[in-house]
Amino acid sequence: MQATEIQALRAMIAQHKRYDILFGIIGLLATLVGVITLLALFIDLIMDGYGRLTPEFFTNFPSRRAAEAGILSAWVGTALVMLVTVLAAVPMGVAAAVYLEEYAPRNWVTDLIEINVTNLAGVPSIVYGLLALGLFVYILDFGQSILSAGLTLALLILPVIIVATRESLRSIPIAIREAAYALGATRWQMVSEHLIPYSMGGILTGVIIGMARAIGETAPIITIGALTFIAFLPPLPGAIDPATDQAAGLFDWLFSPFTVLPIQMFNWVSRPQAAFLENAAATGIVIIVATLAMNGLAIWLRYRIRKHIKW
Amino acid sequence: MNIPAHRLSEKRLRRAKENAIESVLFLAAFSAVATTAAIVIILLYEASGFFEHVSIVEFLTNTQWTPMFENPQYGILPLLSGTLVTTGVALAVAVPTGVIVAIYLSEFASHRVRETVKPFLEMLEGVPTVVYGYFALLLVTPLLQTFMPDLPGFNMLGPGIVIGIMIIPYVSSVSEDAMRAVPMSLREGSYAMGATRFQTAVNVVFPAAISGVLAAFILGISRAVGETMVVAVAAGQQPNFTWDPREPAATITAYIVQVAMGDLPHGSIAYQSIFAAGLVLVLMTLVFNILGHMLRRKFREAY
Amino acid sequence: GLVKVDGSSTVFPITEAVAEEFQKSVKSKTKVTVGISGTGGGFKKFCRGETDISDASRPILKKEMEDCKKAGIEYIELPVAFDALTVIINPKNTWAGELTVAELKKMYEPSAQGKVNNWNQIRAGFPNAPLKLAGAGADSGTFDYFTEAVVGKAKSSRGDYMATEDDNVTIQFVSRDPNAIGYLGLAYYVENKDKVKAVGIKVDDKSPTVLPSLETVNKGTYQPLSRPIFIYINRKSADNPEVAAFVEYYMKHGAKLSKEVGYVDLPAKAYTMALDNFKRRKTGTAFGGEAEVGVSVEELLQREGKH
Amino acid sequence: MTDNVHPEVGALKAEARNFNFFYGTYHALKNINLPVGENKVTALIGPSGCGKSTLLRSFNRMHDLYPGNRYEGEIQLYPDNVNMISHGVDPIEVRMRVSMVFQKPNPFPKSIYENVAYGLRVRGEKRKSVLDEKVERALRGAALWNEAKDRLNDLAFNLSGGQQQRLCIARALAADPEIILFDEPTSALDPIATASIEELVAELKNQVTILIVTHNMQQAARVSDYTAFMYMGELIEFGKTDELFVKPKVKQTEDYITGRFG
Amino acid sequence: MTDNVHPEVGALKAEARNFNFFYGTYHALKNINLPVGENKVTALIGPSGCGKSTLLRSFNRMHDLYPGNRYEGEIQLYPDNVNMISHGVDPIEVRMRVSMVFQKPNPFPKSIYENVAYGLRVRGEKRKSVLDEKVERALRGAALWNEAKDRLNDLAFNLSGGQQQRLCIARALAADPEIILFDEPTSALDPIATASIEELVAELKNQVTILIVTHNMQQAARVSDYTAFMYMGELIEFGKTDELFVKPKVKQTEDYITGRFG
Ligand SMILES: Nc1ncnc2c1ncn2[C@@H]1O[C@H](COP(=O)(O)OP(=O)(O)OP(=O)(O)O)[C@@H](O)[C@H]1O
Ligand SMILES: Nc1ncnc2c1ncn2[C@@H]1O[C@H](COP(=O)(O)OP(=O)(O)OP(=O)(O)O)[C@@H](O)[C@H]1O
Ligand SMILES: [Mg+2]
Ligand SMILES: [Mg+2]
Ligand SMILES: O=P([O-])([O-])[O-]
Repeated sequence: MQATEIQALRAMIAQHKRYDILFGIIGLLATLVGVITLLALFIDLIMDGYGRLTPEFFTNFPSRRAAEAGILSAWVGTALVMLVTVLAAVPMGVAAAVYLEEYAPRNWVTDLIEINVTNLAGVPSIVYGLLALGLFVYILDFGQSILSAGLTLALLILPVIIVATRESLRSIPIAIREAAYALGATRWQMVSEHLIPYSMGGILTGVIIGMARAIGETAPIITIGALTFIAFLPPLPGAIDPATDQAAGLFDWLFSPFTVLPIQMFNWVSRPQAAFLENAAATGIVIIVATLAMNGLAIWLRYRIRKHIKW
Repeated sequence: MNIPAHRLSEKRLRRAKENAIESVLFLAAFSAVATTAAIVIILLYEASGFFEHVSIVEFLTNTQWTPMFENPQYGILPLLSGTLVTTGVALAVAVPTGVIVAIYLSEFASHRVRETVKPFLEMLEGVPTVVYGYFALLLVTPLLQTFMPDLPGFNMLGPGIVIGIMIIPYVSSVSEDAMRAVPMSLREGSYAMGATRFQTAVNVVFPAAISGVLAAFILGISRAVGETMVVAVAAGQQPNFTWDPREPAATITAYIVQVAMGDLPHGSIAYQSIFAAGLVLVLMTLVFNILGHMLRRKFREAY
Repeated sequence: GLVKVDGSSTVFPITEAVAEEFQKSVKSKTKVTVGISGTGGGFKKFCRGETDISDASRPILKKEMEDCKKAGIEYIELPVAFDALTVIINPKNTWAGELTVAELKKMYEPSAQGKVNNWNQIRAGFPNAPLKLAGAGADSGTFDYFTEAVVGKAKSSRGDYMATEDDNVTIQFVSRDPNAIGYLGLAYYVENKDKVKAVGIKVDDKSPTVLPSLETVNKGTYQPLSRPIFIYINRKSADNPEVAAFVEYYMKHGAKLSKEVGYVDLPAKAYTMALDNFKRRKTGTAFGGEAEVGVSVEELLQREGKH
Repeated sequence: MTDNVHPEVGALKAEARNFNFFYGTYHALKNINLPVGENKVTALIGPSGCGKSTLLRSFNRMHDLYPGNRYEGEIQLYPDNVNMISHGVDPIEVRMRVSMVFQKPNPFPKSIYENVAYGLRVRGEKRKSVLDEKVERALRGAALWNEAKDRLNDLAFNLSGGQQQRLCIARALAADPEIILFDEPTSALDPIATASIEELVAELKNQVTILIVTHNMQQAARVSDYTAFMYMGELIEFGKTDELFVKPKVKQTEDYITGRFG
Repeated sequence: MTDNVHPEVGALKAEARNFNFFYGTYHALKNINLPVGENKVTALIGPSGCGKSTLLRSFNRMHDLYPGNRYEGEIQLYPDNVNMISHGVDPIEVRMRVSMVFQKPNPFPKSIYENVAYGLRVRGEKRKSVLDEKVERALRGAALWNEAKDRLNDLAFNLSGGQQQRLCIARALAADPEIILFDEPTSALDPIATASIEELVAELKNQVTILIVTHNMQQAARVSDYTAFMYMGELIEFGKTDELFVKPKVKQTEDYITGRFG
């Protein structure tokens, strides 16, 4: 090749490479839009709400005096709702995933289930709220209770758990299954003694991601009608009700009125006094920290699993 | 030699147990179908009560939606226009950004950058939507008002942008999936011709992943259409038949929470109207979801 | 035991304050839940027997009386405070410092829908600027009262304004738009005086302009937008000692607490009278099932006394 | 208790008779007749894709795990003389009697001890003493005891490839199987580990019947008593290993053994 | 412009000298010395994993696409006499001069025309007439013109495997490269398509230097002028194809050629 040709070639390449650099910058910026938004949002909340994040904020009930108000009933409510959600969604989700991965024959019923699982993952959460309103609150008559809310969110995160469990089941090599079968294990033995224990990490990741999503859900819980002033905790099983002197039943708390963190936040932002906005922001921080911590945990878990289990 | 009797009974017991377990697992899996069915049945049932009072024609053509007022009007169009406009704004933000992010992460960023940035992007999806709502209302809209002084405090633009930002990670991860699915051999083919990264990304990878990008686009629509709290908080909850994103408006979802926030008298038309609105919402998202998943499967199969 | 209260967002701050103090005073032996579903929504629940007490920012309506009757629910009506419905505008709005009731009607009446969209349609001399309306949602007592007082018929209103049960949204709406106007309870205005401006109300062209305040309400000059607000107690629930204790606490401390949260307290006599009514389990309403407008403090007292 | 003596092989442990196998519509094994001598090592050789693994896996009904597969004909199991592929026979029962060792070591992600004990646990064995004893015996049998005895609670993944494969053999042994199937058990291992496994196979045949698939002709020659040469789903030639390798009767066998194809 | 004449090969187009390559820490190519004669076909043969592809891909800096890879030593490109793997040389520039055809045909999801024109477009060529002309010439050069001329706007995927591979060759040709690298270009093709590609290679060498990796010894013998035998990352023997195949100098080469291993 002639030197002049080479010169021309190099000039052209240099010119083309400018687009590489340009796009590298644009791409990085576009990626940072998300990160910057996240930061802006968080800083905004912290500036508004940091001052309210005292220990009392977590141990006080809501109050008409912004400075005395706390989120005790809200975080306890959130925790209990999550408990119901997890207890309902995990067995269901894992069982459904096991069925689809290990049992389901190739037929139209299976296809139908598959389509429904993918589709439910995309149904807006408000629609689950409508389902819950019609089904749990009115038809099954659970009322506007922890149980209704927990079950609603359980349905909402079911697809998340199913997908995560399936993925982790799929990552277990066929060889492990065949090894178990070859020793005379039944299908259920194979599933319960091998697949489920080995996919625990993945299932856990799915559960955490699901919970992180459920914890911030507001719309479906508003729909079933939990927007109230609650300054008490659901009855502990066995706790003596001072008014009636009767011990609370094991499941009484399920039917108790409740409030949750996002709704408490929503409630406070609707107050006229600016001081409540601080409470709202502080509640926002608590919710975000909780969800981000859970998401972070899930990401870390996933990373660890990827690193440690090499089949 | 015959099979001893105790072995036979053992086998029968084992079979029975295995079958019972399979049935239980099946029921769990079938719950997905049951849930869908329950959604459809409840929506149809309550909505049918609604449609006894309101003709479908009125529902689809009337341009006013005032079910709670003295002379109620039941035209879904204002809610639809609100939904479509916010969705449109959201997509206008999320699709270009998401696709650029996807190209950047899949073709440009180093492994390190990718692994550092992605968790942050995923966190964007994890932030509760109420928080985004107030973010739109108290930060984004005032910001917009500094250079659009005429912008009302409630409008579709602010929440639309925020929803757009919120779904960037979703759009980018589906698009990135599609780009990752493009086999290395195609890229190598392009690089071997002396193409730069940008040329390879734009001329080879992007066209090869186009069905995935389309899937991201459509699944993004379904997300944006279903988003509730952001619009409920920041768009003004005012059923307003307009295509101007600067106007306040209500979306289908916002209407549902708004009505649900005041207690609902079971059985009233207002109660039924949220199910009718919900039905429209489900139909819309259903179509987009199915379309999106079909496209997504297509790019998975293509390579 | 559990005391369930639901209903008006206007009354909510008072009931919430009472609930908070009451629960402290009984060391949480009694639990009180306070919901916000608007006056109308609250009555719907109340008349299905789902709640013990209903907050109301207007008297019970005929339709609701019938519902309750059908379900066999009797109720005791107790006034708890006075409120002034406040019309608010943006501080930058220089022209609409005072408005007549007729002008408000022009803005909000049903026939204005889609037609009245500019300030200059309200009064000659008002600027050519888009008219941006906000107001209470249709399930609220505030809406009922405002339409009754301004348009002349409860629930009769145009539909194309920003309707919300959330009064803070109204504040936001008006504080950010120079052309906006809205209305809400006095308490919400008092807390946001720095963001919005109250409009002086004239009953007609000739009458004086009155701004909403504790005094004008007390004196009965802020008309027609002053209104008493109530709680309704289910007669059966009243036999529950915990509900009774709560209501008695309400009447004893209502004056102090309603003032604290920004409402106009009733004269002390009113609370004793109400307490007495409650103790005698006097059921029914002192109003005819109408969203009656312009009831003054004295008149209310008189009626409660007779009733 | 009829014909479990074969003219060439002697006492039979199992025998395939007119055996056919189908992956869906694909006819993978055609009319296989294979005697399996008791406490002998029978090797299956043949070019890739000829059906060795398919045949081997038929002996413990592994194909039942996947839908669409179909057996035809008989595989007799002696001394009971049942057709182990007939519908009436529970595959789980077959697998309890016929163990299998796979190409790539596939230990469970459990401790060494639990890996070996698994076959016993599946059989409902819970007594610690019995488990301890059988685990030890199996590990000794698989020549792994000395290396493993101090780390029984270690994760099996921490063993080397060859050790893992011996662990899998111990796992198969612990359940006291009557037949052990080996599918190219050394193809993933280095020469030293391979030698130790071959040695093991030679020892094991005193107590158990062995069927082994291998690609490596030297290996077949070294470890097996009988060899079957397969080609395109058919069993072409069967005979004493010494004889078949020295003077094969069929041209294809000869070509394959001398490396002319495959 | 010094030593671009090689005692054995004559005029050189390129030459690897003491060339080493590392995948991370894995030393994949060890001290390779390979002359590439101008307008000659040089074949790289050797058992799987010996490093043929690795060496071939070094000639157009393909390894730069993945992190952690490292070159050492020199690959000289003549007549300029630059070390094309040195840091100062832009891989893109190298690739513009050295084209590559891959094992599996990898046409872009574009029309036939656009596939061939791609290399020109990458170079910024926009003139329709130039493009048309060069596309036709390349397609003719790749013996695809007759089959493709009426369907230039069809999607390339609609071609058969052999046609696709020829399309990839046309794509490489269109950019007027000085060297074309072929990595087992026929291994995914049927015998007829293979023959047409081999013919093409033979014709192409009149205009361009060719480096070809193949598993098929017959193919190497048929198409190449020179052959390099590689084994475990080393270049064991290099020579005229006729000579190397007839009387290899090194024992390993002989063993490989006669099929004793590999
Ligand atoms: N699950 C399956 N479905 C359909 N065909 C299959 C399946 N498994 C194997 N086959 C086909 O059956 C034939 C025999 O396969 P098999 O695995 O038994 O061969 P093999 O002799 O063990 O080969 P190798 O030495 O490569 O392991 C092959 O043609 C293979 O492609
Ligand atoms: N990306 C990589 N990272 C690490 N090692 C690699 C990588 N690619 C190839 N190798 C290793 O480098 C060695 C040479 O590989 P190469 O692909 O060059 O072999 P080859 O001679 O082309 O073989 P084949 O004929 O199978 O294509 C092999 O041992 C291979 O495992
Ligand atoms: Mg095999
Ligand atoms: Mg190669
Ligand atoms: O919430 P309201 O007081 O307006 O009924």
